[in-house]
Amino acid sequence: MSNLVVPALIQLLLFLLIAPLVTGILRTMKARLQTRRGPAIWQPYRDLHKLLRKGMVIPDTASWLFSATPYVVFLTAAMVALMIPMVVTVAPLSLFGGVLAVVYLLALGRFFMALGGLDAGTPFGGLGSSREMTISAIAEPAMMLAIFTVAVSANSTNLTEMAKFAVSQNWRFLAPSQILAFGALFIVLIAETGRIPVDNPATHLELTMIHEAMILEYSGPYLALIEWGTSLKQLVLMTLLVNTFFPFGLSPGWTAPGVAIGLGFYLIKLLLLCCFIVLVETTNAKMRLFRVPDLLAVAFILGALALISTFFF
Amino acid sequence: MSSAPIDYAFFGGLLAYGVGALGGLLGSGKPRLARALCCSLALLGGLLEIGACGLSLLGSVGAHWEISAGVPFLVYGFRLDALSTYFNLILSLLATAVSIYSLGYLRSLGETKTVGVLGFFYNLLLLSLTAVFTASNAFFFLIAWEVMALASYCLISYEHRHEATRRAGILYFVMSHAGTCCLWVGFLLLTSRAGATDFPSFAVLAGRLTGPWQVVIFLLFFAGFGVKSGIIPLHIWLPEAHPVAPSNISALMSGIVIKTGIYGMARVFFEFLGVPPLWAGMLVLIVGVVSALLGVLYALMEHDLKRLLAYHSIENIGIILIGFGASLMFISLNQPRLAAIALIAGLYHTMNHAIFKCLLFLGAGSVVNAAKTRNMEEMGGLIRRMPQTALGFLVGAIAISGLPPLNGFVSEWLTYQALLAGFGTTEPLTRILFPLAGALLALTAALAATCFVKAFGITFLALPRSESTEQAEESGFSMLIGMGVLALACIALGLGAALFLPVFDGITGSLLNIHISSDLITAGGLALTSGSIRGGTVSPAGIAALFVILSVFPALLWLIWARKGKRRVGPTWDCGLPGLTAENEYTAFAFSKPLRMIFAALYQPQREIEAEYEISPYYPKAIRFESEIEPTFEKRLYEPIKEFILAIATRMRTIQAGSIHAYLAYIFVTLIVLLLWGVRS
Amino acid sequence: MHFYQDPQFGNRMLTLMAAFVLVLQIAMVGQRWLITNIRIFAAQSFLLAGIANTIAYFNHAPHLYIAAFLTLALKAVLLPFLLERMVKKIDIGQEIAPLINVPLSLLISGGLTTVGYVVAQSFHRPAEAASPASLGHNTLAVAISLFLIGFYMMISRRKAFMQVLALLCLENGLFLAAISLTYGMPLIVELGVFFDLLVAVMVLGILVYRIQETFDSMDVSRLSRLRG
Amino acid sequence: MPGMVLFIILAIPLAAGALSFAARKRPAMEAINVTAFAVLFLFTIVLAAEVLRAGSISVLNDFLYADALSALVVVLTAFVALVCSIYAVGYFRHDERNHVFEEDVLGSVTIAKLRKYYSLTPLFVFALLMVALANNLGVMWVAIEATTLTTVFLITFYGRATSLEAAWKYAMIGGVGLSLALFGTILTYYSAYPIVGTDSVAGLNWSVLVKNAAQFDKTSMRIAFILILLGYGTKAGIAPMHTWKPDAYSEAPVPVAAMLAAAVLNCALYGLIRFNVLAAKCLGPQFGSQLLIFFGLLSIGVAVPFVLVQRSFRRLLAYSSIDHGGIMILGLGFGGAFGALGMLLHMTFHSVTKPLLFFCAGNIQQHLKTDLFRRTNGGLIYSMPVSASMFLMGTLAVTGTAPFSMFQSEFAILRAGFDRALFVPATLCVALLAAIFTGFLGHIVKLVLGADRGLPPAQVCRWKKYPLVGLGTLIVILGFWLPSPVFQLIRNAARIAAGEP
Repeated sequence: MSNLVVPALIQLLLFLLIAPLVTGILRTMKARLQTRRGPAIWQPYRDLHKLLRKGMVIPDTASWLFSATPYVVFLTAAMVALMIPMVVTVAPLSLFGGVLAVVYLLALGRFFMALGGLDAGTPFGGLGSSREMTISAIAEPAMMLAIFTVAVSANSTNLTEMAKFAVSQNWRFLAPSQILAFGALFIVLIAETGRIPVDNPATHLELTMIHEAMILEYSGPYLALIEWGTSLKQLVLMTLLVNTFFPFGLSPGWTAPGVAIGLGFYLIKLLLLCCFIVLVETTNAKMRLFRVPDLLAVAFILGALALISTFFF
Repeated sequence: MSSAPIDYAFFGGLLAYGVGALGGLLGSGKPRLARALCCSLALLGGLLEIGACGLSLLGSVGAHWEISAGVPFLVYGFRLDALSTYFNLILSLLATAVSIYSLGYLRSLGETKTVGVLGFFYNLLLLSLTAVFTASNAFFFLIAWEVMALASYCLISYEHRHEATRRAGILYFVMSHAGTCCLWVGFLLLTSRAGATDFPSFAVLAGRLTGPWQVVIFLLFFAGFGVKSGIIPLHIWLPEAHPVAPSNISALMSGIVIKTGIYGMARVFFEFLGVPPLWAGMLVLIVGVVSALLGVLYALMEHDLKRLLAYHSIENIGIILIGFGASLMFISLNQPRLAAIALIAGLYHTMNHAIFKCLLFLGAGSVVNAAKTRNMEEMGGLIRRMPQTALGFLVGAIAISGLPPLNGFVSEWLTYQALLAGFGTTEPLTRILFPLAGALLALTAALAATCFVKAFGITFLALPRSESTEQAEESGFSMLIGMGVLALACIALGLGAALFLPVFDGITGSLLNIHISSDLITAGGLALTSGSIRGGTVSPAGIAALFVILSVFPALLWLIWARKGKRRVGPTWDCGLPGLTAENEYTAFAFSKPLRMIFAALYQPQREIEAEYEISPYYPKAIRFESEIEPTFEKRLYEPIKEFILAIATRMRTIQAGSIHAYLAYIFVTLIVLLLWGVRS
Repeated sequence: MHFYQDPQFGNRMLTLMAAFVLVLQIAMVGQRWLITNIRIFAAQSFLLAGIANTIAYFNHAPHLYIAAFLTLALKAVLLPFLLERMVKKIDIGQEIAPLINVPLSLLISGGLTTVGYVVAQSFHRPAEAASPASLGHNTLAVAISLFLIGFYMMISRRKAFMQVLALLCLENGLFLAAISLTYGMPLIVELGVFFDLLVAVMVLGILVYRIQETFDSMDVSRLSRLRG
Repeated sequence: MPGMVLFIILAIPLAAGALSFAARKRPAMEAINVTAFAVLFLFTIVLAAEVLRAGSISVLNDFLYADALSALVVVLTAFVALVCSIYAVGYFRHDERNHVFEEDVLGSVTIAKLRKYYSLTPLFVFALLMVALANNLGVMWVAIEATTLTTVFLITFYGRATSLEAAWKYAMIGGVGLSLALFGTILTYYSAYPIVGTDSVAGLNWSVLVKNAAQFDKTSMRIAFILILLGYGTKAGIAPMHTWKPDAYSEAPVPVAAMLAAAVLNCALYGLIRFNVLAAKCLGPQFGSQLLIFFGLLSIGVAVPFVLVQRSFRRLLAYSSIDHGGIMILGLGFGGAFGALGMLLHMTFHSVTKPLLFFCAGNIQQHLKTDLFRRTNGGLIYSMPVSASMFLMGTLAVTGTAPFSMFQSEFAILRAGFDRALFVPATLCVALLAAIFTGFLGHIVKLVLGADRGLPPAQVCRWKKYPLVGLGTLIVILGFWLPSPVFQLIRNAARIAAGEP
């Protein structure tokens, strides 16, 4: 156990620092693509700093659940961060939970966030929770199929084993099952993190917001914790996507040089993924809410094809 | 009967239930005495049974007793083998919790004279359930099975003043009786093959069962036990019967009475059938997946709290059957290790579901009792008025949605591992079935989470939507203890999963003769593993510990910055309206609107809107909105059959049309036909 | 020996009398007057007594004489007298159209006779065809058809009174079967059967009288309010 | 002298009949009847004990003969007669109080009516006992004919137009049926004649016939069995000869209906068992069981539509007893060790359960003044707690739900069916029983349960309540425990019915 504490701390710090950065990068890239100047990439850090020190308004109808939600959202995201191989194939706490635990911990966070939304008693909270839960429910099978594809080839749901297996195979990412699984998981990433085609993160327009509606009533430190948690969750999903399908650069052990090289490769891969996401966001308009299930059905079909294709290739 | 402590415990428990039942009858005049007597004796019985099961688990597995009653083929045979002990343990756990809860709950039912009758049937139900789980011969099993159905029927139609309760009661008893007839024929087939009615001789027979026998016996028992456990095509009685019963009874029914079907299936499929054909396992798996998915989809559309929970029982039975189906398929593909994992997943989920469903129904019972209504649309804001009940309900909700670190997650994780391992099998067809089942199981779990966000959110959070909910106050002390015990059990079974697994060694030993619980535990009992060396691992205890450790960081943030910030409690943002009222809140119906749109093909929703207005339609005085989804099974399957049978019956009634000439003609024709037939042969 | 001791002559007489009984039965099916029906029944009973005597005489079965005398006294004299007195009291002579018209009924009676013969054939025991004991065998076929036609008459008659009469014809068929097969049942059984017959006719008579009172007509098809 | 008990058993009902005919006042008649039947019941128990000890008793050189089977039927008949006579006292007092007889069509005074009941019933019981005790099959036929004749006037007791109609159908169909049976008896005598040969009474004695049944003439025995099955089947109410039963049971006064349903059914089946033993020995078991299974299933099948869609609960009970007649015939048809045992167990339990149902129906009909479902709107359990709950329990018992004893006998019968690999008839029987359970439960629950309709609570007098409670507790006890001497008697009777020596 003792040799886990240091890597865990390192990985946790790395995640906590990079998460707001990635949100910042995405926001500025999108602005630049839309020929706007956009805020600096470390704007999210300033927001968090400001929010942490501001005063807080708790709705009078809210119960203890309203104030527990931010902590749960943040902690589940942080916990999942420790279970994912980031820079080193060995994720510090992969013993505590494999990919199933990751999916269900994220579900726990979402469960509490939805309840927090309902607790305020406003229609927006209810609207947000209902849509969030519905979309994530529809996305679940597609995500599970994609994960099964990867887990089956490594015949284990333990992320470290999956990463080790992926590293040992070269040109693995060109196998059709991997490509299809990547496609499915990418669509699920878009749906889960509330990117453009599914939900517009920047707007407060009642008709379109899903994720924003739930956290409408939060302010001050609670809002900071939730924002941080959400960006952590976004980074976790992106890391999962990146490290399982393009595992090169993951260092075998927790040695200082290995971590440094791993970090370098990891940041490059993240940057490429951010470009791809921003590209998708700007070229698509937001879908009507009842078109989203069709998109997720596509993801499900991709996942199923990926799984079947593991037979033949 | 050897005088080992286990005999005293087991028969002491039965005696306690019996005396409790008599106490109920004798005290039917004085409700207070009857209530105290029944519940305390039921509690005593439950505790004694827990003792008996404990003793049986620790040492003397396979203890059995015979009591004959004059007629030669009627022998009251009890047997506490591994499977019976496990189910009896679940039963006695629930009996203890529900008895404690009933002490308070029956007081709130008011001073009606018939509390004694309720007590009588409650104890009779517990007695018959213990007999069902421990019966060791087919005849006594069928008698205990029918006594259980009879007691449940009387408990369901306890408030028989309402028409809906009576109809639900009749529907329940008729379908349960039809199921029993399937079992009756099945057991008779087994008896005719084995020559005797006791279970050990059926087990010996298992090896020699040939193809067609095996298929017929499998289908009969699957239908018979399926009716009782509420699998999809045979489930229509469950959402009718459980909500109308008094809440402590519906908790017991959803918790353990439908598990008798699961016990039956486990006993027959794994002990009496020998090696089943592959399609049998597939059928159970497919029915499991369909039951799970449709169960949760119909639950989402309910806004009667207890009906919602009843539909969820169907969903969880589906998950258990996925475990059983996978196990059967592994047996026919002769992979005993994987079969053992799948069986353990199924049985573990049986225990988990029994506990959190009972917790949820007890919580719902308190809520319905306090708010005087079952309709969620009239509830709300109860978390302030009933904080402890709300906490209990929340624990149950998290457990049933399969979220870590509670017990629902552990058994679903085991089911996933079994399905994943299933993907490795060589059979091309099954390679597809397992992951598909896994994906649909994931969809079910996510929809269950959505449903319980709706149930918990609408019932407990924000503002109360009716005055009766306004004056709701916290449930009695004993009710809270009852729920507390179950909530603690949920947490214990979740975190201490690794410690609980050795319990299954006895069962997998006797059914599949393989002991693998040691392979499922690693890291000194902290984490569960899926059995293969590099298999996935999970550690609910670790996750909980991590929660505590990581919460240091937000606490740190709080200390550095947020301590100085002001905390104000203000009104929620109401877009400039004159203050938020209960009408603005989201309703359960609205919450499930997106899913109703997405799954419209299944629901076929219909709605009508009537607006009353004087001058122009744009300024309506009052709008009435009504919408309901189509009960497909009742409309498509059961109504046509009922109409068809009644039509035939009415047409056949003309043979008694009153004319004596016709009556004599019947005899005359029969005489002539028989004479000619008699002469010819 | 005299002609009347010759078994051949006995056999011929028996078949002749049995044939006459069958003809009377079919005649009864064919016509509608109540009084004539009763008289036909009396004639039939008289012939039956004759058959019984003949068999008793040739097979030396003493208890058959008692049975023959009872048939004569009861069925040929006493019952017809009682029935006629009742018909005069209710003074309904004419039977309304029966359920099935007469020509079809006759056809059916023919059919039933063939059935009687088919069933009787299967009883044929070649071993003892010629011995005197089998004297009455060919009357079995007549007995069975008598029984079946009586049963058919019960079905096709509307009047309660006629149904009672049909029941009596049925009993005649049975009596003929008994004497032809085993030269009559044991005596005590014969007495029991006659006693039951007498009580049955009295009970049914009272019932017919009560029906006449309540429904002021003996039409049985009126009795059809109990359904389902 | 062991045979004396036979004479006493037959003498008591005759004496009771004569005495109550002579009695002037109602209480005297009631007292005579109840005490007579009580003493009769005791003597039948003495007879059963002796038969258990000595195997079989006979007197008047085998004219009266009692073996285990007849002892069982005699005990059951006496028990039903006793219970019905106790109930009849309360029943007719209630009728008298509501002056049901005044509007009687013929205007005869109440005492004449009651005298008719109290004198005819002992005769009826005498005839029933005679059936069971007569060794000579011809005398048995005469006794069954006597039961029909004695009950015709009991059915027209109320003198309504419909009860006249029911009596007429009962008499006519009964008459035809019994003439068929007589024909069968004649043919049996004919097929036994060359072997037995004696002209004396012994020629038709069952004890003599059963010894050398193997050499009887095959074809005539086959026709004889068919005729007997149709004849005694009519008295037992087997389909298609069952049509008189619903009318007779719904029109007769309840005690008479109970006696008809339980006692006459037992005696008719007793006759059938006697001939079935002979036929099985002569023709082999196959021929008889084919017919019995067919008619058994037909009876249960015919009862189903009338139980599912039914207007009156009195007629519902009639169809239930047709259904149980069918089950017993099916049991006899399946044969084997369990078949006969199951059938006789079923006969015993049926004779206990059916009267309870009729008494509850009687109480309810007298309270609500109707037996039509549409005129009752439920909630009876509030105005008549004892009768209504007993009615519900009786329904569960009679439809064969498990804790009650009927389930055990049905289990034995079906086990016999399955042991002989007759899967289709046995499974069909289970399905039909389930349908009957559905119909029965649906109707009775609508009648008994439901909101309190505010009916005045019925003052059910002691005489009507004690039989209910007594029978109810007996049924519950029988569900779990059967006293061993009773089971001994049933097992010996089953051995005789199955044809072993």
